Amino acid sequence: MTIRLGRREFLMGSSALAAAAALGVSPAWAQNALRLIFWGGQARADRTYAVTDAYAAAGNPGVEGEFLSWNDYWPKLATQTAGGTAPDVIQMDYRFIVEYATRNAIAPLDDIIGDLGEFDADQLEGGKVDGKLYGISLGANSVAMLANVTAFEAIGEAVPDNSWTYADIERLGEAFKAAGNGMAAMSDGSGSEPFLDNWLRQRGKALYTAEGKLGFDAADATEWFAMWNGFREKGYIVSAEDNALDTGAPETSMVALKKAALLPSNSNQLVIHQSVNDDTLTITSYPRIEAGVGGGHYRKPSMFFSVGGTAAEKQAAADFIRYFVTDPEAGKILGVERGIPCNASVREAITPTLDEQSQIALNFVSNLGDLLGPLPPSPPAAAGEIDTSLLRVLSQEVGFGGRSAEDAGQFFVDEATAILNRAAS
Amino acid sequence: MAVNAAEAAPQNAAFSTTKWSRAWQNHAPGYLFLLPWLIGFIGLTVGPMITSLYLSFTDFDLLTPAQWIGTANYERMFTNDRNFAAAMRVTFTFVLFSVPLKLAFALAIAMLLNRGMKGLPLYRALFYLPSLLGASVAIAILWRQIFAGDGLVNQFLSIFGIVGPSWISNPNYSLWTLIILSIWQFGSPMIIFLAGLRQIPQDMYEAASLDGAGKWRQFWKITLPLLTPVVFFNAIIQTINAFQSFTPAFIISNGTGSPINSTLFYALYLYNEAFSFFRMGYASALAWFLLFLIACFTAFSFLTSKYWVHYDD
Amino acid sequence: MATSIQLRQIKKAYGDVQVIHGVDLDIEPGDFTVFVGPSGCGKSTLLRMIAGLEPITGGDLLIDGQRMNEVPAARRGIAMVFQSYALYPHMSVYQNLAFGLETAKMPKAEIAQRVQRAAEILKIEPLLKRKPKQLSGGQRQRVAIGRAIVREPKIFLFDEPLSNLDAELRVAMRVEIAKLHYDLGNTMIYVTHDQVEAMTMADKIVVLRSGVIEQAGAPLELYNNPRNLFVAGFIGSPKMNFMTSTVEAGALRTGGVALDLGRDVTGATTLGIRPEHITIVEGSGVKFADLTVDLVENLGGQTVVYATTRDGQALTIVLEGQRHVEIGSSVSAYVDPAKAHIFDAEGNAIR
Amino acid sequence: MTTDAHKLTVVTGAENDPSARMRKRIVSVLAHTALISASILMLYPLLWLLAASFKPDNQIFNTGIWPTADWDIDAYFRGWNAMRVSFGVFFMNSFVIAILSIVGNLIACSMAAYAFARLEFKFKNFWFAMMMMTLMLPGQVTIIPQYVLFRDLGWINTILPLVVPKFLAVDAFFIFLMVQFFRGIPRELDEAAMMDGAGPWRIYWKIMLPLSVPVLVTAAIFTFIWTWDDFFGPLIFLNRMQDYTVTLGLRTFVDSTGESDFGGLFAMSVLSIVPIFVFFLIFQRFLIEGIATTGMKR
Repeated sequence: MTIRLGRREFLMGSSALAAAAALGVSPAWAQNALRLIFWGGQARADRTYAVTDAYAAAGNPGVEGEFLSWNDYWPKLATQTAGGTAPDVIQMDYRFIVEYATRNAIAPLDDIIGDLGEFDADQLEGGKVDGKLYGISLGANSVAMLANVTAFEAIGEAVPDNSWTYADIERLGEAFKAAGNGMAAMSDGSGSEPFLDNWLRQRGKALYTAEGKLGFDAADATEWFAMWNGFREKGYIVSAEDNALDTGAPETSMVALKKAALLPSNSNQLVIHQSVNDDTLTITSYPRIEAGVGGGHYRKPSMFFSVGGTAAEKQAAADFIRYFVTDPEAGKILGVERGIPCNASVREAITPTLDEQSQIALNFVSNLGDLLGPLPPSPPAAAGEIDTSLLRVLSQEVGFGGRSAEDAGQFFVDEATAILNRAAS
Repeated sequence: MAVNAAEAAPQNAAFSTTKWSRAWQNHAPGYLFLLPWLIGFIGLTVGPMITSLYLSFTDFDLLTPAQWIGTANYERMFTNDRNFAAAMRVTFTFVLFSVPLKLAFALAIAMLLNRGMKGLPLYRALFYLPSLLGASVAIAILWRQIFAGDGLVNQFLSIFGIVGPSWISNPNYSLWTLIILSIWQFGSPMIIFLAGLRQIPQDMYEAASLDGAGKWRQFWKITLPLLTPVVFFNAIIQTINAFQSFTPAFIISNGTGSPINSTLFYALYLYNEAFSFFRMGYASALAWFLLFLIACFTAFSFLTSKYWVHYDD
Repeated sequence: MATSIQLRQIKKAYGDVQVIHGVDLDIEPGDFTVFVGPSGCGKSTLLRMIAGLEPITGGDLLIDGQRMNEVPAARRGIAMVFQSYALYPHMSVYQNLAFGLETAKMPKAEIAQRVQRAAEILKIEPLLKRKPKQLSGGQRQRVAIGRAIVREPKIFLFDEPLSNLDAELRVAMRVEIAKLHYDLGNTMIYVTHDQVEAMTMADKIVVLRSGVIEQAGAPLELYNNPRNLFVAGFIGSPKMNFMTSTVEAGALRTGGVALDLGRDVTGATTLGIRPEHITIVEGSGVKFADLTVDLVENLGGQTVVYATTRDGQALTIVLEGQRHVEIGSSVSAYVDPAKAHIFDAEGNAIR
Repeated sequence: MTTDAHKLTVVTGAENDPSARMRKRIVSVLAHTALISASILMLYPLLWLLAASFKPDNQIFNTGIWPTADWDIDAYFRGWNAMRVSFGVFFMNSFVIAILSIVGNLIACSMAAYAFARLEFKFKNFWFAMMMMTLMLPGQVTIIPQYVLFRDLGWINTILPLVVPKFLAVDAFFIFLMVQFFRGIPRELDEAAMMDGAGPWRIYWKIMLPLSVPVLVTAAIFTFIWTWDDFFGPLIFLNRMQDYTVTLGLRTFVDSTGESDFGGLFAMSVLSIVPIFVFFLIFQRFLIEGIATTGMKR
């Protein structure tokens, strides 16, 4: 096992109790079982464990799974990686794959993954960093607008279809205002990174360039914030105060709290949101900037399985991943919980077995039509920081009136550039 | 009468007066009792502490070996980090208000509970309940139920025709909901105060009441002075805890410190730097600066303690 | 067999502050020695140094001729009774008494026997099962003494053991401790700020002030021949009267009256006379002052007269028996020259 | 002046004076009123949590405190078996860790505290300052080096990293707490024991500890609650579900990116509070009946 935090850095700490090591108990994973770690809830765990059981039952090595919530997952994975004890199979997020791959914390899979069958090319591409394959997509999804069907019916408006535009936000905004039931048309999307990305892509720009630079300028950002200011002032979207109640958990969303009828989200989130809402929900596309303008959406790998950079049995780990994404029986167990399966035969095998919400999600992702644009390059390593500590904070500052749209637009570009430069150096 | 040293020596062999053995006699028991702590300190604590000090001078992303970058982390902290400034502001406000209020509350309740009235164990348990709950997810949800726009507080205010804001999601008030949370969980200092009050001999009060001292005067002249070691302890501990406060903000804002960094506690910022943005080197620098701040405060408290803390010995 | 104690140039300093300044003292085997002095004089510190509770900064402490400076308290063969009694609050009286014996790993039967005997001596047998907080002050005092007795130490130390008792109990306990000393015959050292206790109990009184022995000796020796003003004033009750004096032509003048003591009075500045040595009947000594009576207390056995000399010095007189003295009346005071004390400007007695 | 005399005076004074008795009653009523209204505030969260654990998931956030529909204890069964590993195992694990931690903390911390409070030795102040310093460094930055250390010792995936440090008095809080209380015990008791021939060990064991019951119980209660509530240590050092503690189990109910079982979470939260609450109820009486130092004159 490599020690990433080397002894030199570690100085004296370990030597003092080195003698006690002899008494220590050897780690539990000394046996041959593969260690798998993933984030998620109970539903995901149930499905995942059912697959590992089936895998072991078929005469393969056992897989010992551990799952954590998103917030707990990353500190633990980082600690284990730093300690050189990372698990064999690691669930990886789009946001962090570059980070882990460039530091060899996960292993390239090109030579060991074997035949994945009819696997969506764009999904394979999404798992590549610097041309090498580091993650196998566990499902495709797309940004999607969550809509409360019951609320729309109540005010006599139709749920927008995939052709709707930003102009419709105003129309629907007025309609919901007129209804006066305390529900706005939409939640505040100004702090949503995918929403901004979608808007920029329709304008022929992007959040980030392939070189890892910012793909837009201060004027774009200013216009973005100003547009949302307009919506907010007219009451088409929820107030800044209400929007800040949303901490990202499905239960705290504006749709769950019945404060908005539309919520920018992801296709695979429909099932979750429905489970905490007694109204009927569906999904539709993000609005178009003009009728007929598309290209904002893309099919994004929802999450990956990667192999730990220090894993002893890399081949065995890759074998398990291949089974996980290509075996039809595994596919039936997993459903679309992690997104739409990327292997065509698995997709076919599971379609009849899906429930209504899953069907909606699958159909949405499969039928994006002209909304579908090219897959963007992997985001630079600092993308996560720009999202959480800059875009979200700025959108709130503008929302609460602490900053003008112009100010925020310029500040966003300046700070984001600085963060990108710092991360690159 | 001359002392015959030679005569005395044999019987005193066990207490031979060589310098070394005298030192052994005087210092050995202290060190023997301290031994477990010393082993733990040197074996488990010093190493990681020095490591983190070293890391504070490096660029360490957890995944690749640390790179020595000198004082760059510290320079950035003071010259080029608006989040650091925000975190300092939030944390100092929190410490300044939550600690005194929490202590006053804890002491007041402890005094009430120390009156020897009926149903005491029940009250004590009830008052401790919030602290038992800790900063769990359940608390985060509960706090939203209370302080959201249509929450309990505003329902109460609406009786008087007041339309309150959404306290927890308004950057002007969100920190205060966390201060209230901290005060509400006053169980630990309360218990310590209670234990301290138990150490005050009852006859002191009897003597004082014979001398005609009223309750208020008894409190200022007897209870408080005799309780100062405990007050001192609670003040130090609560301040250190408040400086390091992490979990409530982490849970309630889901780790973001929102809205607009208004609940970006120092420790939360540090945690995000370390584990969300993989800047363990910078996080270590933040940690050591925090240690420096707390150490200054604690040293100051200890230095002034001799003027207001009364020990029995 | 009783034990001797010698202090040789014993010093104590806390940092730069010296509180005991080189004390020399011999305590004979079986003596009851009382350290007396005003609070802060170092008497308790000295006792605690003998006990082994305070490290000795300098000098030698000898017990039975052996140097004990470095010997731990427990190995010096000493028992101590504390001012606060320091009874272990969580133990019963029996356990309090047995604690030291258990520490010495004595067999249980012997412990029981010794505790029983001590309890008999101190009449606390019915209390053995009680906790200290269930005892009265006097009972606690007995238990504290009992705890010292059971260990059968060579030396007993008492640190103001009676100061927490009321007056009546104090007298009773005083007698008991004296009797105890008589019965056991051990060397005992007793610290008090009460000179009556010192006078009544001591074989030898050691008067301390500011970490220095002012005088040591038998009670009557100190009473009769105080070495200086301090001792003279401290020993005896009511306090010795001091009058400023001058020497003119070899004779002492005080309060406007010249008197002849029949000895050399060169250098005397103060005349000291104990209240009980003054008479107001002519012919019972030499006259030394004319007084105006301010107040009279009739105690039955004695009559205490408070008076002022012509030059305004206050004087206390204790007269035997029941005497009638008119307030405001003028009287003359007489003293036996042998019982008059004179002191020089430094406060030292002139003999 | 004896204590008994004082008591006598005070009591007769109050009984002879009807207005004083009246006043006493009013004060008592006021105190109870204050306590009861404060308790309601304190009680609200538990009631809410309790009620929430009996509600169906989609009602938890939208309705008042009491379930509108039928009471539903399904969440308890669902939660108990949710993790493939029964919650009973988590409870067992938490108990083992908590009990061992209590034993370790009480022994090791009281020893260190006794040394700091009563014994003289060289560099005492230095070590005390070091001890205080360990309180001040945020744990997040030492967790990685600690992880490496425990990995080298082969302790990862065992409870040793969670328990052994307690036996080495790593929780400076408790040392500091005990130091403050030991200093409140009259020094003459030590000295009396010293004169009785007791060495430091016997004084510690026979005098200090029995007299410190209130603070020891306080430390035990805190240790129990804090180890029970701790999640960062178990999160980092334990990898297998069957080794998880209750807190870790609870945290896996809620994932911000996915479906959370709030019913199960609340049901298990309620259950998880029961042991600490019971522990507190049992041991809190020692806080009050602790011998303190009554019977001592000061």
